[in-house]
Amino acid sequence: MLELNAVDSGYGETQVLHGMTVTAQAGRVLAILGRNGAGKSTTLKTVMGLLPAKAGQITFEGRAIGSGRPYDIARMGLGYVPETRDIFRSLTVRENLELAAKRFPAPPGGWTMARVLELFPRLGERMANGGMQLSGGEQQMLAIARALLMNPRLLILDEPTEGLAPIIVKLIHDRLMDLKRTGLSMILVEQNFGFATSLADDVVIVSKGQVVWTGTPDEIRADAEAQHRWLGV
Amino acid sequence: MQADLGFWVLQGLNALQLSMLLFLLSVGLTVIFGLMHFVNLAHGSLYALGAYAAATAGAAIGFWGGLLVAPFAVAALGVVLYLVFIRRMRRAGPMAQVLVTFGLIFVMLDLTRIVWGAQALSAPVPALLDGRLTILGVEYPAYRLFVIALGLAIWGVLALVLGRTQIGAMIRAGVDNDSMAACMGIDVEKMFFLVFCVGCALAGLAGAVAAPLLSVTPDMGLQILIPTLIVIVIGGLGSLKGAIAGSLIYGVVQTFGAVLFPQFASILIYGLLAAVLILRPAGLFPAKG
Amino acid sequence: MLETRNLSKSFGAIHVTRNVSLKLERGERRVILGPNGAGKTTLFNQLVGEITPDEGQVFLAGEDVTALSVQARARRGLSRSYQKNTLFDGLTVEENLGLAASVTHGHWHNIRYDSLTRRDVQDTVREVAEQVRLMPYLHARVSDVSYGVRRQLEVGVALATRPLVLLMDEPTSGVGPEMAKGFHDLLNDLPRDLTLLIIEHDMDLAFAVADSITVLNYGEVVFDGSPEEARGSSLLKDIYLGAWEDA
Amino acid sequence: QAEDIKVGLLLPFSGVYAALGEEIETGFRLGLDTFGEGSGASFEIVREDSEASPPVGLAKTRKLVMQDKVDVMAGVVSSGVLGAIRDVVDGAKVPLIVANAGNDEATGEACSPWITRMSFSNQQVNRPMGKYLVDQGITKVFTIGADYAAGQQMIGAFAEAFKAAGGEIVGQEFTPFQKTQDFGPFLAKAKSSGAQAVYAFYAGGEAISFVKQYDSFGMKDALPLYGAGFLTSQLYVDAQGRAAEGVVTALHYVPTIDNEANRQFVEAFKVKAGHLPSEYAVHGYDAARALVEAVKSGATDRETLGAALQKTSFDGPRGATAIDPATNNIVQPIYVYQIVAGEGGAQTQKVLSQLPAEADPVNGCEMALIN
Amino acid sequence: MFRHTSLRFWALGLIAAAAVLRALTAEYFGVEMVAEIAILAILVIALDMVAGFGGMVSLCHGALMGAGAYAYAMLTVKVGLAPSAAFAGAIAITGAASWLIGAVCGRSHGIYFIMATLAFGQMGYSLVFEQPVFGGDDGVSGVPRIDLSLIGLDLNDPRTFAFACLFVLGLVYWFATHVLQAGLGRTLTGIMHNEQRMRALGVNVWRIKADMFGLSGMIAAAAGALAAQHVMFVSPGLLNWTVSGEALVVVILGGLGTIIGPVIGAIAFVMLKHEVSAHTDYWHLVVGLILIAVVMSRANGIFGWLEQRLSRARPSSARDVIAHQVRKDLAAQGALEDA
Ligand SMILES: Nc1ncnc2c1ncn2[C@@H]1O[C@H](COP(=O)(O)OP(=O)(O)OP(=O)(O)O)[C@@H](O)[C@H]1O
Ligand SMILES: Nc1ncnc2c1ncn2[C@@H]1O[C@H](COP(=O)(O)OP(=O)(O)OP(=O)(O)O)[C@@H](O)[C@H]1O
Ligand SMILES: [Mg+2]
Ligand SMILES: [Mg+2]
Repeated sequence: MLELNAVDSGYGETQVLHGMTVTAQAGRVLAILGRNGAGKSTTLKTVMGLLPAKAGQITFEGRAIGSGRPYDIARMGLGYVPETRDIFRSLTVRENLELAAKRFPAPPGGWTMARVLELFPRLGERMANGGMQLSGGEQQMLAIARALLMNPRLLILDEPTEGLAPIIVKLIHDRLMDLKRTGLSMILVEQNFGFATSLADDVVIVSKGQVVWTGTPDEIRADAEAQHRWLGV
Repeated sequence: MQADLGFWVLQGLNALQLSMLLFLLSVGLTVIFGLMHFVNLAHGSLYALGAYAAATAGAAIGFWGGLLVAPFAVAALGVVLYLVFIRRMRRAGPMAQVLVTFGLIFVMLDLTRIVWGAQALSAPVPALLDGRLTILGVEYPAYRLFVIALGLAIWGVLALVLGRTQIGAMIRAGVDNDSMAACMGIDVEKMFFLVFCVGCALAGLAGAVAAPLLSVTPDMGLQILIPTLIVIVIGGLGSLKGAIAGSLIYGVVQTFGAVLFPQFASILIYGLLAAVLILRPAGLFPAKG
Repeated sequence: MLETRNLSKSFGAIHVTRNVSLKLERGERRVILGPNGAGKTTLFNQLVGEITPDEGQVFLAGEDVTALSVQARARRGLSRSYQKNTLFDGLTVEENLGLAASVTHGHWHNIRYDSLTRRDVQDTVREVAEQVRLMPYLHARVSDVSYGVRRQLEVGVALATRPLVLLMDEPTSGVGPEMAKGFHDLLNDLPRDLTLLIIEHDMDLAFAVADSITVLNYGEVVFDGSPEEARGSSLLKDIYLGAWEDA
Repeated sequence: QAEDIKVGLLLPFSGVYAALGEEIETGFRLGLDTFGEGSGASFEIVREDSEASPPVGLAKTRKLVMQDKVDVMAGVVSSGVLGAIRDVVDGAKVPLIVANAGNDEATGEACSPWITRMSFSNQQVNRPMGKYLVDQGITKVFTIGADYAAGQQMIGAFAEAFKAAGGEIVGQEFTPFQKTQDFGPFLAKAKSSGAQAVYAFYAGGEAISFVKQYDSFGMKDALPLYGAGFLTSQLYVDAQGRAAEGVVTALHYVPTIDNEANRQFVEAFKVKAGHLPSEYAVHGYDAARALVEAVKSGATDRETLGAALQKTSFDGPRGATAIDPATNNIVQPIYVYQIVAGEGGAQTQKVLSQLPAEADPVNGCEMALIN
Repeated sequence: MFRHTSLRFWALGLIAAAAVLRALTAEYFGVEMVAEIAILAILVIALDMVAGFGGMVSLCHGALMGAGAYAYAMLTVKVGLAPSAAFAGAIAITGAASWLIGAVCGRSHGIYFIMATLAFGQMGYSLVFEQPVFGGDDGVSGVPRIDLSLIGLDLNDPRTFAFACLFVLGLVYWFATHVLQAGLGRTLTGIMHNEQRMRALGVNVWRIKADMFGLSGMIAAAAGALAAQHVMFVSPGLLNWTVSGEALVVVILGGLGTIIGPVIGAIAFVMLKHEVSAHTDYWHLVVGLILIAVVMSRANGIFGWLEQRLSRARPSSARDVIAHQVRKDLAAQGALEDA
C-alpha cells in the first residue's frame, strides 16, 4: 500500500533518514518502533510531504508521492495524527472536528461525528471549548478523532498514547483494534511496546534513520536481545 | 449652537461616514493582518493606488466603471506583491514584515509619483449621487450616505462568509498551523493567496470610494495608515467585530473631538489607544485564540 | 511546607478544580495521578500563581501566598517544571541554568557586572548540572540537544532556583523507557529535604518515588494515601488504570 | 570674459511638497533661459533636495555654502526650512532668493540683508481681503485654516484687517495640519455659526478636499467661500473641478492676469511644462530674473550679488514688482479672482479686481544695506 | 546574549579608525556626515538594546530621540539653562518618559507592542506639533552647542563637533554592551527567549523591561540632544513615526542584536542615502528596494551575514528568536516549527 524505498530526508542540513526502506501492506497494521530520535517521526513527516525526500521513492497504492504537497497527499487518503497533535487552537473542538467531517463525507459505515463522540465521550463534553483549552490527553483524543473523520485509507499515528492515562490508552487500543478488524491499514509509531505489539501485524525497528529489524510481534516479543539492543527495554 | 439637534445629527452622520471609510480600509487590513498574521504597512499605499486607479479609469469610463476597476487593479498588484514578497515573508515574524512593507510604502509612493506625477488628481462624484438628501431634517450629501451604505453592506457580506461558512474555519485553521491544515487536505497556499487578494481588493475599493471625497495625492496612503492601524489595534486584530467597533470609536472620537475639544483632538485618539492597550492588551475584540 | 485549602477554579461551566485541599510536609514526595483533563496541570498553575483560583488559598511554608504574583512565589521558594518544555531555546544549557541561578542569588537586576560569571552562580550551575546529569551538555545550545536532555534541563532550570518546593509536570513525558529509568535515579538523588510534587503517568516511576499519592478526577481529590494503598485501590483502577496494566 | 555664477537651488523634490519643487524649478530654469542670454554670464545650478524637512534643508544648505561654495542660493518652499537655514545664510553672507516660503518673520523680525523674497508674505496676500470683504457688504465671517504657522499668519492677517475695516469674526477654526481629510465636522460648525461668508486658507491636497467637501454640503449658495488664493490655485483647480466655481480668493498671481509679460510667460511655460503656470512657477521664474538682472548690473560674487538683489525691480507677469529696501520683501499687486467655468468646461480664474501693491509693515526688521 | 567575539572587536576597531580618519581628512560635508552617522548610530544602538536583546521592537525611538532634542532645545532656548545642564536634563526627562512607556507597553507583545509604541510616539508628535510652546511646525531655532572652551574645544567647528559625536558614540557603545552583559541585560535576553519561564523563576518582568526601555530612552535622548546641537534647530518632523521606522530599518540593515551591526547599518544607510539622492529624486524608491532585499535575504543584516561567513559558531540571532517567539504564539508548536 505504502512503500518507502531508500529514502533520505532530514531537517535543512541535518540528514536524519539514511536510505529508509519500509513497506506498509494494505489491510495490515505496521508498527514502527525505535528509541527517541531514531527517526520515526521524521519518516512519517516525510511521507506526509512535510519534509522533502532528498533521495529515494515513496509510493502510495502504486502512485509516486515523493515530492507531493501535504494537501495532495492527504487527499489521496492518508490520515495523519502528529506527535505534537497540532490542534487548531483558535477553533473550537466542534470546529476542529467539522473541518474534517464536513469536507470528507463519510462513506457508508465510515466515521461520523456521532461515532467519534461515542469513541471519545470526553470530547462531547468539550465541544464548545477552544482547541487550546484542552488538556494534553484531550488534545490527543481530538487529534485521533479528527483524523478518523477524514475517513482515510491509511491511518498514520505518531505516538497516539503519549501522555495518556492508562484507561484511555486501553480505550484507544480497543478502538484501534476494532478499526483493524474493519480492514483499515495503519502505521503506528510507538514507545509503548505492549501497546504496539498487541496491535501490529508487522513490526519494524528503526535506528539512526534506517530499518534495523523486521518481523512480527511474536518474533520481537521473543527476541529479548533485539529488544534490549534496539529499544533499550 | 451645540443644543441644536440638527447639528448633532449632522455630526453623527459625519462620524458614521468617516467610520465606514475607515472600516472599508481596515477590514482589508484586518483580514490580512489578523487571519494571516501578516503585518502589511503598505495597505495604505494600496488604498492610494485604488484611488488613482479609480480616478484614472473614472475619467475614461465614468465613476461606476472606476469603482469596479479599482479593486481589480489593486488585487492584481496584490498578486504581484504576494508572489514576490509576501509569500516568502509569511513566517518571518512581525518585525521583518513591518520593515519590508515599510520599504514598500516608499517604493510605491515614488512609483505613483513617477506614473501619475506629484500633483493632485480628482475623481468627480457620479451624477446619481451628486445631490443631497434630507434625513432627520438635515441635508446631507448623497455620496456620503452611499459610503455609509456600502460600508454596512461589505460588513454584512464578510460577517456571513467568515462566520457562517466552512471557508472561515479553514482560514483560521490555516492561520493556526498551516502544515497541519495542509495535512487535512486544505490548500493553504491558495487560500492565503485568495485572502490576500481580497484584502487588497478591499483596500482598492476604499481608495475608489474615497477618491471623490478627498483629493488623490501620492501621500494619501501614508496619511490614512496610522488611523487605520489605530482602528485595528483598538478593535483587536483579525476580528470583523473589532474592525467595525474600532472604526466607529475612531469616527466618533475624531469627529466629536475635533468639534468639541479642538485643541486635544489628535491627542485624544492616541490617548484612547494607549488606554485600550493598557486595559486590554489585545484590543477590544481580539480574534478567538 | 505547601498547603492548599479548598482550591476551586472553573472555566465557564467547567469546574477544573473543586475544593482541592492538599498538605505536603517538608521533604515529602507526592505524586499526583489522574486521567487526562482531571485538572492536574491547572492545579499546578494555581499553586504557582499563573492562574488565580476562584476560591481557596495556597500556603507556602505557613504563609498565605494566594495573592502573590508568580515571581513573588518563585522567590519564596516555589519552583516548577512544565509539561511542555519551556526553555530558553537559543541559549546554551549553561546559560539556561545560569539565568535561573542568577535570579536565585539576586544578580538579575544589576547593571554593574555579569551575573553569569559570578562565583555563586557558577557553583550553582555546576551543582545542578551534576544533579540532573547535564555536565556533558553545558556548552551545547538547547535547540541542538535531544529531547530527553531537554526534559532533564527542564527539571534542572527549576532546580537552579534552589527551591523549597519543586513541582514537576510529567517530567518523563515523551522520553523512552531507558531515559525514564534515568529519571528515576535522578529523582532519588535529589536532596531529601526538598519537597516534591510530581504529576506522572508512568506508574512504575510513580510508585517508585512517591511517599504518598493523590488522585484527581474531574478536579476533585478522590484518593489520598500511600503507594501501597493506591496499588490496592479499586477506585484508582476504575478511573485511571483500567484493565490495561496486564497487557 | 564670461562670468560663471554657481546657483544652489534648494527645493523639495521628494515628500509632500515635491509638486511645488518641480513647479518652481521649471519656472526658475525657464527664467534663466529667457533672461540669461544677454547677461554675459553662464549659470551653473547645483540642485539639492530639502525633502521639505528643516534638518535636511539645513544640512543641504551647509553643503551648498561650505562645500560647493555657491555664489547665490534660491528656492525654499517651506517656512520651516527657511527658519532653519536663516542663520546659516545670514552668517555665511550668501544671498538667498526665496522662491516660496511666506512666513512673515523672514522679512520681519528675522529679516536679513542676505535674504530677498521674490514670492509673497503670508500677510501680504490676505490683508487686502479684509477691506475687500467689508466693501462687498460682508461683515460676519467664519474663518477656517490649517493649524500651523502659515495658516495662523494668513488667517490672522485677514482677521485683523477685516476687524479694522469693521467686520466681525463669528467663529474661528484651525484644523490639524495635514491630518484632516474630512472637513465635514468643521463645515457643520461653520454652517451653524451665523456667518455671512467663510474665509479659508488651505493648500495642497487639503485645499482640494476642502473645496470639494464645501461644495458637496451645498454650502456655497448660503455661505459664499472666500479665502487666500492658494485655496483655488491653478495647481489644484483642475482637480477641484466644478466644486471651485464661484469661490473668490486673492493672490499675487493667476495665469489669467492681463499683461504682456504674463502672456509671454504663460506661452513659454506651457511649451516647457505642458500645463498653465501656477504662482509657484512664477516665483521660480521671477527669482531667476532677479538673479539675472543682478548679474547684468555687474554683480559677480556673493557680496555684489547680495547688494544688487536688494535693488531688484521690474515689470513681470505679476505687474510691477520690486524689493522693499526696508524688509527685502517683494512689493506686488494683489489680484482678487473668482473661479468660473471657461471655454470647454474647464475652470479658469476671472480677475475681479487688482488691489494696489502695498509694502508690509517693517515689523521689527532692521535692514542693513550691503555696501 | 551579547558576546564580544573577536570579529566584533575587529569591526569596532576598523570603524573607529575609519571614522577618525574621515573626520580628520574629509571636506566640510564629509565631516558633517560623520556627525550625522554618529548620531544615528547612537539612536540605533539604543533601539538594538531593547529590540535585539529584549524583543521589544519599538516604533517610538524616533519620538524618544525627538523628545531628547526638544527637551534640550527648550531647556536652553526657552528656559535658559546652560547647555551642559540641559543635556543632562534632556536625558533625565526622556529617560523617565521612556521608562513609563516601557512599563506600560511591556504587557503587550509582538505586533501589539509595535503598535503601542507607535501610539505613544505619535502622541508625542501631536503634542509637540500642536502645543504652541513648542513652536509648532516652525520648531525652535537658535539651539546652542555645549561650550567646551574651558578645555579648549570649540564645538561650533564642524570637525570638533564630529569628534565630540564620535566620543559620545564610543561612550554609548561601551555603556550599552556593558549593561547587556550585566545582570539586567542577561535577564532581559532571558525574557525575550521565554517570558513565562522567567516569571516562574522569580523575575519581575515588567520592571526589567521598563528599566531597559528607560536606559534605551536615555541613550536615544543623548542622540536627540546631539542632533539638536548638530542642526542647531529642532522641528516636529524629528518625532514622526517614519523616523522610528528608519531607525528600525538601520538596525535590521546592520544586524539586529549585535550592537556593532546597527552602527555599520548607520554608516551604510547614510552613505547610501546620500549617494542615491545625488543621482535621483526618487531615492526613496531605490533605498526602499535595497532595504526590502536586505530584510528578505535570510541573513541578519550586513553584520549578521559577515558573522555567518566568517565564524562557525554563530550566536543565535535575535531576529530568529523574535520570529520564533511569534510563531510559537501563533501555532501550537509542532509541524510549523520544523519548516
Ligand atoms: N525540527 C528539527 N530540526 C532539526 N533536527 C530535528 C528536528 N526534529 C527532530 N530532529 C532530529 O531528528 C532526529 C530524529 O527525530 P525524530 O523526531 O524522527 O525521532 P523519533 O524517532 O520520532 O523520536 P521520539 O521517539 O523522541 O519521537 C533526532 O536526532 C532529532 O534531534
Ligand atoms: N483556559 C482554559 N479554559 C477552559 N478550559 C480549560 C482551560 N485550561 C484548561 N481547561 C480544561 O481544564 C481541564 C483540566 O486541564 P489540565 O491541563 O489541568 O489537565 P491535566 O490533568 O493536566 O491533563 P493531562 O494529563 O492530559 O495533561 C481540561 O478539561 C481542560 O480542557
Ligand atoms: Mg517522534
Ligand atoms: Mg497536564
